[in-house]
Amino acid sequence: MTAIGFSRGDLYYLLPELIVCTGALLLLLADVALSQQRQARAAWVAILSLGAAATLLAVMSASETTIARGTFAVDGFAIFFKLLFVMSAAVTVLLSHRYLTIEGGRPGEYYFLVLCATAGMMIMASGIDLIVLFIGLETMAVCFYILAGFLKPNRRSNEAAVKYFLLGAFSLALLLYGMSLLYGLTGSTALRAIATALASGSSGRLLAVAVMLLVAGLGFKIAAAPFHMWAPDVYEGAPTPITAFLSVGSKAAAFAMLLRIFFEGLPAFHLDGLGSVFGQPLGWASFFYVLSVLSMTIGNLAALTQTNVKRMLAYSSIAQAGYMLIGIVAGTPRGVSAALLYLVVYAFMQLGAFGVIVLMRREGVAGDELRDLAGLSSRQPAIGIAMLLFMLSLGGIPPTAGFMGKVWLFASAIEAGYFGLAVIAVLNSALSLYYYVRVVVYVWVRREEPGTPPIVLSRAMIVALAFAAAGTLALGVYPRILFELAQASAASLGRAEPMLGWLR
Amino acid sequence: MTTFVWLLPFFPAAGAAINGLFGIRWFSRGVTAAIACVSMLVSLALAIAGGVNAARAPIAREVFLGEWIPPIPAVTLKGAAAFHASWVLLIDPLAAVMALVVTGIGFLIHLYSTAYMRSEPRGSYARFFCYLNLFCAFMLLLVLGGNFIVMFVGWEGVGLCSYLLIGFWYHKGSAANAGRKAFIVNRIGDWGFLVGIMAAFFAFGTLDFQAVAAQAGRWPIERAQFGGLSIICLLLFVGAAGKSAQIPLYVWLPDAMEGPTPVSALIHAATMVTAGVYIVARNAVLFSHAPLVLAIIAIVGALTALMAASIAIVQTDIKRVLAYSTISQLGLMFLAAGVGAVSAAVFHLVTHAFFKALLFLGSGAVIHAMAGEQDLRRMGGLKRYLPVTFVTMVVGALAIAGIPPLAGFFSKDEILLQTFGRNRALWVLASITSLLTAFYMFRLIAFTFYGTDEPSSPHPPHEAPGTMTVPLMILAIGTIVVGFMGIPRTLGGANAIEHFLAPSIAETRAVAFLKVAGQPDPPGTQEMIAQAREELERDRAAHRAAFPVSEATEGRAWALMLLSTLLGATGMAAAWRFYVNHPEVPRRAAERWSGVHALLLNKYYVDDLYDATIVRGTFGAARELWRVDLRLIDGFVNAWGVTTRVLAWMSHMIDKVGVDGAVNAAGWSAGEGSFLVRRGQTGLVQNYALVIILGLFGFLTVYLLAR
Amino acid sequence: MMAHLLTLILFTPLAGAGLLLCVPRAQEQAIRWTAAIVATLGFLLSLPLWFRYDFTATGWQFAERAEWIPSIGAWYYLGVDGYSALLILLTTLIGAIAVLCSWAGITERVKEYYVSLLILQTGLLGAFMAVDFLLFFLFWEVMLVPMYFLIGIWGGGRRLYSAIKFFLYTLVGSVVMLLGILALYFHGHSVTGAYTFDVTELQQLTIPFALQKWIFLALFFGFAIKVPMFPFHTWLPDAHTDAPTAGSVILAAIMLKMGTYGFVRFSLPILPDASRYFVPLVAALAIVGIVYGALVALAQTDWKRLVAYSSVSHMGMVMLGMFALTPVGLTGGLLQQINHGISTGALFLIVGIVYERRHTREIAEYGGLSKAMPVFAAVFLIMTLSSIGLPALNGFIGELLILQGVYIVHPIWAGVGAVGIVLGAAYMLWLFQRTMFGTLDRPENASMADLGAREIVTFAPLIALAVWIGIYPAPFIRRLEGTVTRVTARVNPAAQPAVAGVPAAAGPALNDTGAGTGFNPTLVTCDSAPAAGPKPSATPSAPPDFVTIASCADSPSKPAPKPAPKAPPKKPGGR
Amino acid sequence: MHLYPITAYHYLVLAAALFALGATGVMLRRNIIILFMSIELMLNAVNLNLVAFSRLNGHVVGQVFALFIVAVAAAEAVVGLGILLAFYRNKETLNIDEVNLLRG
Repeated sequence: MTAIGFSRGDLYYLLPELIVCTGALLLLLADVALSQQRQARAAWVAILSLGAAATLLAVMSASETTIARGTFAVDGFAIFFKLLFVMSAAVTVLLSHRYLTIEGGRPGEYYFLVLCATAGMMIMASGIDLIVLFIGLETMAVCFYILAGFLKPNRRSNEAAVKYFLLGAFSLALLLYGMSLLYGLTGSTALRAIATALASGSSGRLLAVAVMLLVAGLGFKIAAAPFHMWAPDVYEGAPTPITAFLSVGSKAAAFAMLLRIFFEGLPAFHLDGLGSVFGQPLGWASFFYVLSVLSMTIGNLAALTQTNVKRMLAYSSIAQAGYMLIGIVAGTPRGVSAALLYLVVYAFMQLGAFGVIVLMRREGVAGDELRDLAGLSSRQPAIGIAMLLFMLSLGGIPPTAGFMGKVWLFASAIEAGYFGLAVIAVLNSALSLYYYVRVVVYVWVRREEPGTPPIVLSRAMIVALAFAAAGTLALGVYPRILFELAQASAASLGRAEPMLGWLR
Repeated sequence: MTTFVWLLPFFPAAGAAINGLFGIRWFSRGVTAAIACVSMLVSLALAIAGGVNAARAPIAREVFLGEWIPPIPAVTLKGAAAFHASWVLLIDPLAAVMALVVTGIGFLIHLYSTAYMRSEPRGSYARFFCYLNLFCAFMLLLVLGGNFIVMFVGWEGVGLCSYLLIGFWYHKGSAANAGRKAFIVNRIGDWGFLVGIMAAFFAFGTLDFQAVAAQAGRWPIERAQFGGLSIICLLLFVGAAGKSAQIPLYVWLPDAMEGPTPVSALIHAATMVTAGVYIVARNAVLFSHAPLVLAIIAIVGALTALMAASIAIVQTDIKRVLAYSTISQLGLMFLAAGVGAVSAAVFHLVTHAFFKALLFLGSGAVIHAMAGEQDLRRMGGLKRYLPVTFVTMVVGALAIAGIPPLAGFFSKDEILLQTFGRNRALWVLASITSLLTAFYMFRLIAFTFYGTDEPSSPHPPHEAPGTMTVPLMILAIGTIVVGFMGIPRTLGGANAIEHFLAPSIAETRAVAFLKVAGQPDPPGTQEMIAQAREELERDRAAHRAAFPVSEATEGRAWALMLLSTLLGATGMAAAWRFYVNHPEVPRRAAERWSGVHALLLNKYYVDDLYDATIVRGTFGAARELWRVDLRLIDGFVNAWGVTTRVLAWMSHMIDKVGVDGAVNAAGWSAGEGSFLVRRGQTGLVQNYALVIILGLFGFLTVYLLAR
Repeated sequence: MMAHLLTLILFTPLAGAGLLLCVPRAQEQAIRWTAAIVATLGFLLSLPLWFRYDFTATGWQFAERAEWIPSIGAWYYLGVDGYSALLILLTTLIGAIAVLCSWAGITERVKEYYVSLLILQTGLLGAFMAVDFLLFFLFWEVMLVPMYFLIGIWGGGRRLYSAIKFFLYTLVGSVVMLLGILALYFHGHSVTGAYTFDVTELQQLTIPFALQKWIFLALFFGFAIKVPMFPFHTWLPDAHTDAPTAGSVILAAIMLKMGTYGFVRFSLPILPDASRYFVPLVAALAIVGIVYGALVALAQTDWKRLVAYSSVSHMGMVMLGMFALTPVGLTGGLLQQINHGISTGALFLIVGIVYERRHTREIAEYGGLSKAMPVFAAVFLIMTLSSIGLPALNGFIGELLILQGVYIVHPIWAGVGAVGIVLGAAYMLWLFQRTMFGTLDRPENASMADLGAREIVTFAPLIALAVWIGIYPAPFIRRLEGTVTRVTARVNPAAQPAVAGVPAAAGPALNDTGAGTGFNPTLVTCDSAPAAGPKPSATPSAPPDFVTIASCADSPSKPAPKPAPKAPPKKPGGR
Repeated sequence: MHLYPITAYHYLVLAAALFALGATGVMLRRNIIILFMSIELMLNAVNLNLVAFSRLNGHVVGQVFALFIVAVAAAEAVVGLGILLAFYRNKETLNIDEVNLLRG
């Protein structure tokens, strides 16, 4: 226990991360070693290493332990998220394949960055120490800065990178300032120690300030209003597969971190303890309440009149973050499990939707304007159906996964007594259908403009979209497994103990 | 026989079905006519059998045909009850009389129509007989229905057939309009009728006529207050007034003359329009317990009678004269019912059916002869061309004028006699009516058959074929003899009809016993019938005690009879003088009293003004609600008294602007919100950072300042 | 097969949709036939719901139950009672008719069209079958999308506007309803300790009045928009008008019933106190809707829009009957839903027929059609009469029962509601006159073909049903009895007199003395009120042919005790 | 005149001031490089905070945290400058207001 260094157990439980990192390094090598023609194989490396990591994660899915001297938890919660990240990364890789050929990026570099970002996310999901969380966050963020600007000659991509980088760094500073205050108040960076310290002592204003800074920093990463402003611009400018990954992976990772910090580190201040406002006790849930309402409303409102699908989806993802925050606000086991569940659902539908946008990218067609989608259903009926499913799911119409996710989020709000929040959420949800349905109208009702180049499917693309569509539909029709998984994972939050037995 | 009473409406219905489904396409005129007439003839035979049967035993027989609406539990004033309705026919003296009238006159008119409608295209011909047969079926259902609901089927069914037949020449806009007007005005009445039925169920827990009568008989007579029974009766009377064209719902009947003349004869003179009288008679017990409503009925009847008769004086369309005459005579029937002389009302109903059908069919023959001309002023001197028609129509006119010993005399006299005993003012009104009746009737005869002017017809008029004249003759004979069944005691008669109808009209208590069809009467049936007879006699005595009027002194009866005959003769003489001897007199009179003349000619302007009033009436109940509605939607109070069309149109606009507007406004505000949010997204990094900081400061400010 | 009958019925259309996806796009005729066969099969499969219906059962029939999301207490739980069985039968029938009536009218994107139609069918059926509230809600929302497509792709006029209006309007209602469902769910847990969406169990709950009110309002919002009740009706005219014929037919005949179904299945039995509390509100809205819809219909110049507004009026009548909360009114309300499905569905088919031939819905464009199309005119006349409630046709039975049921509670409401019948006659007959009567002065009208065989086939079952229900509604009413009894027992027990011999669902063996075979003279005194007339037998199949002779008795010498002077009819202590 | 000892409190105030200065810089400066340096200033404020707290708490965790932040900030700077370079190549300006292609 007191020994410095690694134990066998540390290594074993870090294996998924290590495999992903190894894959990343291999890709760097491949970038140098492979000839230009065979660069496509890089994707296989990425897929294989992600697959291996996923297998390992599945194997250790029953674990509930902490390693690395209590800074790194391997519990249901972490594995749930890691599987989500790995899956998103794999889909991203599949989506990127042809996109890169069209845009002319270097696959090795690209996949390296994707895998590194994945590794960062995985660390974020496991970290139960502020430092570890910070490292994971930065690993991910730095990779995304580069990925956002990966299309170097493209001005939009460039600009997206600059914005993301500057604002990301800025928000990081806020987050770190909050962390430093938290550390100062409790004398520890370990979340549970923080919880213990705060449980005994009083809190005061400084803690409130720290919480606010944390909320702001994390709110930035999950793109919650009013800290969302970067998202539309960056999502629009970044390469589309990266946008998909950013909106799914990065958001989920930030949610994992948020859940870790607030539910493991500050559980006592959920509803009160941070003072009072207008005579009402103030806890961090209040901040997320505001964030949730603002995100839903602003995201949906702004998305209403967009004509660029990528940008529309960006705003939609802001709104979606608002929905997920409902689970955080509720703070009940049901709320947390609902948020987890919704993250998975969201991953499927959002990746799928962006996948279709990626598909529309052809020589000479940017593919991200609404009118580019016109007539899609008559050209590629299957893709049309898939897009229909994704849009319906995003809007929360059964029998898609989005419906189940939303029902559960609203349920958690009602259970916790947040009727007002629930009403705002359902009204927003109805409002959002307006623009989702507009996409459907373009796909299904509008005729294509003559003379547009044909839509060509690649095998990787088919796999990715089929996976996303199948997930969206299956989880909507028979979500039982996901429900149970999410409930178990939510329950495991904060339960992991230092391991015993041979792996020590 | 009673078991097969359902065959009565069945045959005409089957005839209608056959003609409707196959006749329009495939049958020749002969086949169509044969099917229609034979079905009516069979029904007539059955009705005669039924009548004989009813005469033999003065009891009501209910025939259960099948289940309809199964019982559904309900809480009524009677406590726990069940709402249910079966297909039940009721055959009793009243129903038998009505069925005889319907089938008898119906058959004759069918026969008449075979010739009258011959100029129609083949498909149209079959359609006509289909409708006509269907009408008879529904009419029979109406008069035979054993409960309110079955009766209502017939009630609405005849309305439908009336709609279809008035609008038979649907390509004529006026005909289609008249049909619709008739249906909708009737519907207004039906509104009252339907609510009345519901009220009756609520009060009695049953809708069976017998049971309702039994229950109503046990309620106190509402002499002083306008209680539950009165409300029910008033509502039922609203329906009756609609169907029987009484004030204020009479306006549809003159317009209904747009239909073919046999239709006017059958539906708008002899049968359907008398349904209102029938329903009062059918529920005589109920109505007798609501004397206030009876008073209303009497007043309405008398006023209607007088008003319609006065309008008829100046009408120039032969059928419209007869239509107003019908309204007037129906008014007399209601007057009779209102003063408690229900059997007199039914008696007059029967006699009127004969002579009015005769008059209408005669006018049809005239129109036929004049090649469609209906204006009295363009007729004249037809006596020599149409001898049969002339004679039969004069018989009818004498009957309606109340000249003894024709049918109208007996029935009208009975009404006047009974009214005299109840209320002198009403009697005066009725007497004036009968004077006017004789006047306008012989004015009609004079215009049509006398005069020196050659008829302005392209071809010389000719007598109608035998299929048309034979019914005329039969009806004329009927008009002469049918009154004999109601010869009053004063004249040494037995007033047979009153006795015959008594079981249907007197207060009764129901004793039901069941009998499986085809099996012999159970032991005790004869005794029960005998007992029933005995009780009837007792009831009758009680009835006489309740209405001592009917026991007027002989002298008074004689005097009244004489007076009424005199009035009829006076009217005839006046008409003769004005229109045959001194044709210029009416014109001078019209100039002298131009105001009155114009008033009458324009039917008291009621039709013109009433069009709006009817519309207002239609929506009267809705208007208040609708005003509230306007307030609710956009706080806008609309002006009072705008016509319906404008109201409806505005309602439509409010739908578009108000209710929809709220929805669209929500959409608009969302769009504007979107615009605002997008304006905020400036694309400038520093603005974004600023928003982040502001958000943070927002939290801080609220936290620090607002605790 | 019987054990999984409902599943079979439910997924037949969906499987058909899957099958259609495999048919090549160009084979339009094959697609039509496949759809027609699937739809007909669906109807045939649902027939056992009629023939095997168990009148004595008190619970769900043909029930199926399987795990769905056990961790939250959501089950794949299907079951029907008489009411939903009738609606399912109507759905499958209308579904088949919808396929048939699109045969010639739909020439573009045929495959997608029939796939949408069949998926819609599954959604509708599922909602009527689901016993699990969450499952119900799932199907409830599933319907929106194919309907949206039907209007948006194959509609006319401002079809996209109408489609999105329909979609968002109903969606807003249903999401609010979802909140109500969830509140109910959690309350159920707090009472029983178990999470369940099972309607049967939710119906057992006692819920505090304050909470009931809120949940009722939430559910009301969802259901009332679907019905649609005034003032939530504005989506309906647009959607109806711009939808293709089949879309309008399904919308009117079935989808509107979804709202009323929701009230009967959920609001009334689960929230009895709140339901009673809100009766005046609902009744007021319903009555306003009756009159308002009729008035607006009177002002229409568009044939289809007129029929659409008539739906508003008729559905107001249905709501009024249901919220009388008396067995009679409720029976009428439920039956009238079927009737409205038949008559309004047929009226939309009728508009579709002329629209297909002339491509206009302006009433002024027509006139004198009965000369050119006599069979069509006859069909139109019958359905018009059915719609305006002419006795011996279906509409009358429903309206009579509704108004009678309402009258018992509140005579004035019944009186005002009955105005709708008058107005109904006004606008429908005027429509009939404007289109069918008059002179046939337009050559393009004169050349319009009369109904073809396929079209007659689409109308035939509807006409047959209209007449059947009109003259012998007993089989329908008996099937509704169980539902009515259960609902009234829960929501308004006072309105359900304890008449001996009216078991929950065992047929109306009301006072069946003397109804047996053989000679059985029975004296019925006047005091045994309910049946002075003939008494139907307990078995509907064999009405005995007997004769009742009624006559006078009870000599006047012994006057019966007079009841106290009667006050004007007042509502009994039912509410 | 009394000399007050420098306490952890002073460090915190100083750090807060630095942080505020940095944030102000981010919002006011036009040159992206300067803007980025303002962010570094904020990070350093955090570091100051951490070190002060570390000292106050009597263990080194804070300092370790600070070291990590320094290291990561360096990495971030590398990436960031690379991005800026690419941007400069495209746009030939480092004025932050020129970063306005994406908006609305």
